[in-house]
Amino acid sequence: MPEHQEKSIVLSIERLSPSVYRLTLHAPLIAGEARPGQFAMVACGSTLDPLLRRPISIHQCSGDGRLQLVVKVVGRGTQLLSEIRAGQTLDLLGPLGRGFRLSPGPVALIGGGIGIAPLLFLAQSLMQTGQADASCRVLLGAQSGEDLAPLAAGFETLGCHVELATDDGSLGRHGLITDLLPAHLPNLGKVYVCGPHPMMAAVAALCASAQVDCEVSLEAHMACGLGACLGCAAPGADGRYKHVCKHGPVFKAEEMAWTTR
Amino acid sequence: MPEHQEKSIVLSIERLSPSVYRLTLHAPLIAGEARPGQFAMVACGSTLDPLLRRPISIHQCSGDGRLQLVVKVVGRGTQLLSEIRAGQTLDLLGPLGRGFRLSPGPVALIGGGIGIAPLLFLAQSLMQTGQADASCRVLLGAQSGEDLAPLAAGFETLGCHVELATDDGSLGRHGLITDLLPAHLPNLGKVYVCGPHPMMAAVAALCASAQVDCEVSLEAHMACGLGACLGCAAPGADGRYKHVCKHGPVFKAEEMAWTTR
Amino acid sequence: MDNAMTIPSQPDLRVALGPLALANPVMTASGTFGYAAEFANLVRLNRLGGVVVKGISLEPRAGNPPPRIFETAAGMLNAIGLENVGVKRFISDKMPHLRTCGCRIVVNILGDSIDDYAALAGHLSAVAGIDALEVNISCPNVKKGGVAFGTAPEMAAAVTRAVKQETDLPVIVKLSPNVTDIVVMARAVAESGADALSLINTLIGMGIDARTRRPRLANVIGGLSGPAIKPVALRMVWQVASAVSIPIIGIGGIGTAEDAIEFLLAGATAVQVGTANFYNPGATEQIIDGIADYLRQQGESSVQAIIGGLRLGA
Amino acid sequence: MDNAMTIPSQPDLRVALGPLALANPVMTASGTFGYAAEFANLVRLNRLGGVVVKGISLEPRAGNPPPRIFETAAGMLNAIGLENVGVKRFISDKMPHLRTCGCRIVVNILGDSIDDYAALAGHLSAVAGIDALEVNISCPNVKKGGVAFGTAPEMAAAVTRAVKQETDLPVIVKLSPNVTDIVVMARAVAESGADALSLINTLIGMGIDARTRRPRLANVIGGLSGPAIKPVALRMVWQVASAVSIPIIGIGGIGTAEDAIEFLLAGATAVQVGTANFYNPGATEQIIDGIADYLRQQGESSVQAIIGGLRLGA
Ligand SMILES: Cc1cc2nc3c(=O)[nH]c(=O)nc-3n(C[C@H](O)[C@H](O)[C@H](O)COP(=O)(O)OP(=O)(O)OC[C@H]3O[C@@H](n4cnc5c(N)ncnc54)[C@H](O)[C@@H]3O)c2cc1C
Ligand SMILES: Cc1cc2nc3c(=O)[nH]c(=O)nc-3n(C[C@H](O)[C@H](O)[C@H](O)COP(=O)(O)OP(=O)(O)OC[C@H]3O[C@@H](n4cnc5c(N)ncnc54)[C@H](O)[C@@H]3O)c2cc1C
Ligand SMILES: Cc1cc2nc3c(=O)[nH]c(=O)nc-3n(C[C@H](O)[C@H](O)[C@H](O)COP(=O)(O)O)c2cc1C
Ligand SMILES: Cc1cc2nc3c(=O)[nH]c(=O)nc-3n(C[C@H](O)[C@H](O)[C@H](O)COP(=O)(O)O)c2cc1C
Ligand code: FES
Ligand code: FES
Repeated sequence: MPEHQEKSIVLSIERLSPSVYRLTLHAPLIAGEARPGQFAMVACGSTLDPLLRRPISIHQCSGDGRLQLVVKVVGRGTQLLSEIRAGQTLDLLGPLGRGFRLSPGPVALIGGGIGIAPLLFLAQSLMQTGQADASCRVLLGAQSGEDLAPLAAGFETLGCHVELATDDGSLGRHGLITDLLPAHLPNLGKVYVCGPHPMMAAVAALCASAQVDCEVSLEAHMACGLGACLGCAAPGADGRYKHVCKHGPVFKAEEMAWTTR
Repeated sequence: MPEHQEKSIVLSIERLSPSVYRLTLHAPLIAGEARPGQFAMVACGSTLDPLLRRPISIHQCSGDGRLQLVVKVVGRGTQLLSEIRAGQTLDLLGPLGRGFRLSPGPVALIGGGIGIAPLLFLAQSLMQTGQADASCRVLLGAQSGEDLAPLAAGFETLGCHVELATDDGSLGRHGLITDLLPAHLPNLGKVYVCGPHPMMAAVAALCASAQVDCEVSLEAHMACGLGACLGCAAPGADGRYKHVCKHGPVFKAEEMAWTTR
Repeated sequence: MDNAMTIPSQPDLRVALGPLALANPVMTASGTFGYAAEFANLVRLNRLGGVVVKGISLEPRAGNPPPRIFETAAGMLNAIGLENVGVKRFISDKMPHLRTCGCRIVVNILGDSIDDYAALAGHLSAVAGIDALEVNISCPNVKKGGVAFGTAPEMAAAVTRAVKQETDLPVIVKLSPNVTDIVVMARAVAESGADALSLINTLIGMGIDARTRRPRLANVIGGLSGPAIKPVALRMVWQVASAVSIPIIGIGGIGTAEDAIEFLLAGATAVQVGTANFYNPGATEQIIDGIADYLRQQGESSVQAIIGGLRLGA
Repeated sequence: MDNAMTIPSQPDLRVALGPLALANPVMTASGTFGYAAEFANLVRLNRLGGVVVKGISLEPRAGNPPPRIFETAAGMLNAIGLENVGVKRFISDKMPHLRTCGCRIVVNILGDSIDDYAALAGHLSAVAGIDALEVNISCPNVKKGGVAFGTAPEMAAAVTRAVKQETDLPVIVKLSPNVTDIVVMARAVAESGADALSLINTLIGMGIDARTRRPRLANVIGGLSGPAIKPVALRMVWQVASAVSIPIIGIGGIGTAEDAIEFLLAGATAVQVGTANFYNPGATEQIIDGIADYLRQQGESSVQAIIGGLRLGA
């Protein structure tokens, strides 16, 4: 899977919630090869400030070269991305990293906040290849319903069974989505998770004690996204550092050290 | 005349030629006080690159708070200005510097290239206050007709007598606009000039030998526009440095040293 | 209904640079705020912790030929050449307005020799309205072949002692960052009696116009300032704060309250805002307000609580 | 119709770093291009003047805990901590692909002691496909209390001599900019037999997260690179080029052909592109093409014509 530096064209940008935007791009080279869980390094501006690209997961791809990203505004780079307009170009580097390893059987997809974004692509692939069926559980959480609803859309039409939770109780269950996991664990062959670090640590621990396979999608500050700068180190279970951009961002939960962070 | 840091609203942006744009802004504080020949320091982007504001002359002001700038794209800062859209804000610092000293009598306004921009404001003031009449000569030059025509518009309707010249002969006389000056000099009380440095030097020399008052509007690299950084030095006839942003940008030609640059 | 109860009280922003008490830690950096009058329409000068004026020498200086400034990535180069009106005209022409500013006035001094610095200190000590001297030692020592005072600890120490001897005003020594070990310089100056340290002055840089093959500055080399240098400045402030006990004024690329707070956390007692005055004349007031907001958010009643408050370790 | 007549001929881009001939002056900087394989899909490696690989030590190094990088204004801080696979695995795992790149391969070496550097040079001299060594002296000398080799002229000279003694490969010494006088360092290294100089390595900087009051890097301090440092790098290259006669590789914030040309004009014979590989992986090829375009526009038939071509005076 070669990486490409591709000047994509912005087809549309939609505001999904006060801080979340969906960008639809024409990026045939990257869309043609991306796998669920992979990401792109996105150049957020045309000047030297901000300097570095930002890692953004691939949200969806289509056969006709369209690629979607979902971006939450948290700082300057993502702010600039939210201000882009249809017709402009966006310089992408991708597809990057090692995505989810799809395997057949009963699964759960667990997403928190903007970490839900890459899971739609994963659910599509699992359902369309028949590796998952209607037993597929999708557990999604966020701060509030306003944040959660737009990110949670799309999973049900794929035929997954969706459960929601919000911190403020405004949509779905009031509380943490991870609280819903133990009830399902005995029936699961594998769990895929992407979200805040504490949430992934909790899911990894639950899966470890239930001896269920678990894959986590980690975050790290990245400069290159290519395995060259060695900036994106995360401590592995073996005491060595893994590079999130190259060895991950998706790791088997047991590969990583969960206590040292 | 106090300076203001004013977040103006972009009312419109028009492309006048392939590299020249006219911005119409709502900037009541600055528009209310600007005099011909003064300028504003314009923040060209929202990030730290480019860092410094760019000096741009006031092209026109209206009583209702509208202010116009005419910008020629020559580098990154002016490129960013050309990409601004109606509804956005533009951070201005102005009005700055010492403008033209208007005085009654027969005058010529001589402009070259983008240096024509501040002369419209000057012509308006001269004509509207009755300090100049139909004898007012406006000699304007540029590379080509495409560049010159949009900048030359507006002077004739004020009642001035306009003569044009282009380097390529595509509009008006083929050659330098300064070639037209000697014929008029005997009848002139004062000459105002803004354009490329060699053009201003030539006009200053002609006026000096004809003993006609001449005011020139100089350019310099500027950081503050306020007389604080001392970055915008230009050598004066007395061997001392003048600060273009504060003592100028408009100087009496005889104040400046014309040979040392 | 008592609305006042829900408004958090204004945090205490006062700090002291040794003998020099400031209403808040935000000052302007020498050479970037003129003699304050230039900004009087844009900044409420009486809100500032202090103003440091453009460097003053014994005799007026014409400065370097243009071009004197050049923009770089998130920074700028300047080679003003220490243009200034000289100490006499400074006192007669500039001090009257400065006395009306309503904030601390610090006079930045520079010279070609130790005697110059001493003479300047003597002159200025007698002038009403001056609250402190800031000694710019980034200048070349003409008697020592043009090596900058600020790059040799013995020379920096000698300047400090000479100035201290001539004045009772608080003496702040402003360090050059163009050295192998900033701590050695800071210690030399502190041990020679300086009341406080300012750091950093500009890094030495250069620009070239590829098209014309000429230097971007007539002086060829110049001082690099602005956000680009902030990481270097912050590192030096932290290193020096860990090594000396006199108060430090942090300088270098400060444009926002967050920037200023980083320097305070690193151990600076106050900060100076330089290049930011050019691209955002409102910067100083915004920084003062932003520090107060930050302290409220963090539940701190005084800025003292965060000075040197960098948290190390796990 | 002979179209070829209207197409200007390709300027000669070849340069020589002493004994090391390059097809063009554009190399990649150590630590920013991995072992070249990471960029193989994005850059035609055989177009490059050379690749300098990530710094190699005798034993593998794990590097620093995260966070290791932090973005700054037009720059970045890194504290990778010299993570590398060690010389043995470098030779067995990385050299096979590197031999296929079709460009010059330079191995950057680093150590804790002079013996480390010497041993590395010995090991690598026997390996086919290595065209030169680049000695990173910005590392702490463990035996001298952690003072960096690159900040003391005698230590830098000793490392240079030790490496030269162990190898017949061209030896490039890479200077640290964190010194008072870069010319003193350059002279010491040149007189000790270095074939060429690389400058600059990163400036030392720091970042703090105001919200958490913690350092932005787990290592607290790190190396500042990127466009922010270009003016400092350019100044040092110019100063050194005016003082020593061995060839210089200019490094620091180079991201465009214009940047590269500025370094050549200042006196560099070649350049290395570092941080720009991250934000624009196409940078190196664009720079090579851009230099050729520039030479054509300026009517020069060879890049040699512009090296050191800065025009001073009126
Ligand atoms: C593999 C991967 C996939 C991601 N996918 C998405 C996605 O699909 N949608 C989305 O909105 N976000 C995603 N992120 C997070 C996104 O990269 C950061 O939110 C973004 O880089 C912040 O940039 P900024 O300039 O807006 O914020 P900054 O102003 O740079 O910083 C704001 C905050 O974000 C943190 N941050 C900065 N850079 C990074 C970084 N490189 N990685 C993680 N945190 C960072 C900072 O520490 C700070 O707390 C992903 C991150 C990774 C590593
Ligand atoms: C008092 C004054 C009034 C001006 N009025 C106008 C106007 O009405 N319309 C207009 O289009 N331009 C005007 N200019 C020129 C304008 O300021 C420059 O074209 C602009 O700053 C270039 O910025 P840039 O980022 O596009 O170019 P850069 O990429 O910074 O540089 C491109 C070229 O412009 C030159 N340049 C850069 N900064 C300046 C500067 N501050 N002053 C002069 N030249 C500079 C550079 O040396 C270079 O040759 C005026 C300049 C001054 C001093
Ligand atoms: C145009 C200009 C002029 C300066 N003049 C002086 C000076 O006269 N004396 C001095 O000690 N520092 C001088 N400095 C240095 C600043 O006071 C400050 O130390 C430096 O710019 C770093 O801060 P900054 O990044 O916030 O600008 C000058 C800086 C600039 C940009
Ligand atoms: C992430 C990173 C890792 C680096 N690792 C090394 C290294 O191993 N050895 C070395 O000599 N320089 C190393 N450097 C320094 C670069 O080679 C280069 O000298 C410096 O980054 C300045 O160039 P730039 O501004 O183009 O990046 C590293 C730089 C970065 C950003
Ligand atoms: S981001 Fe550079 S190695 Fe991972
Ligand atoms: S631009 Fe600062 S003094 Fe003129």
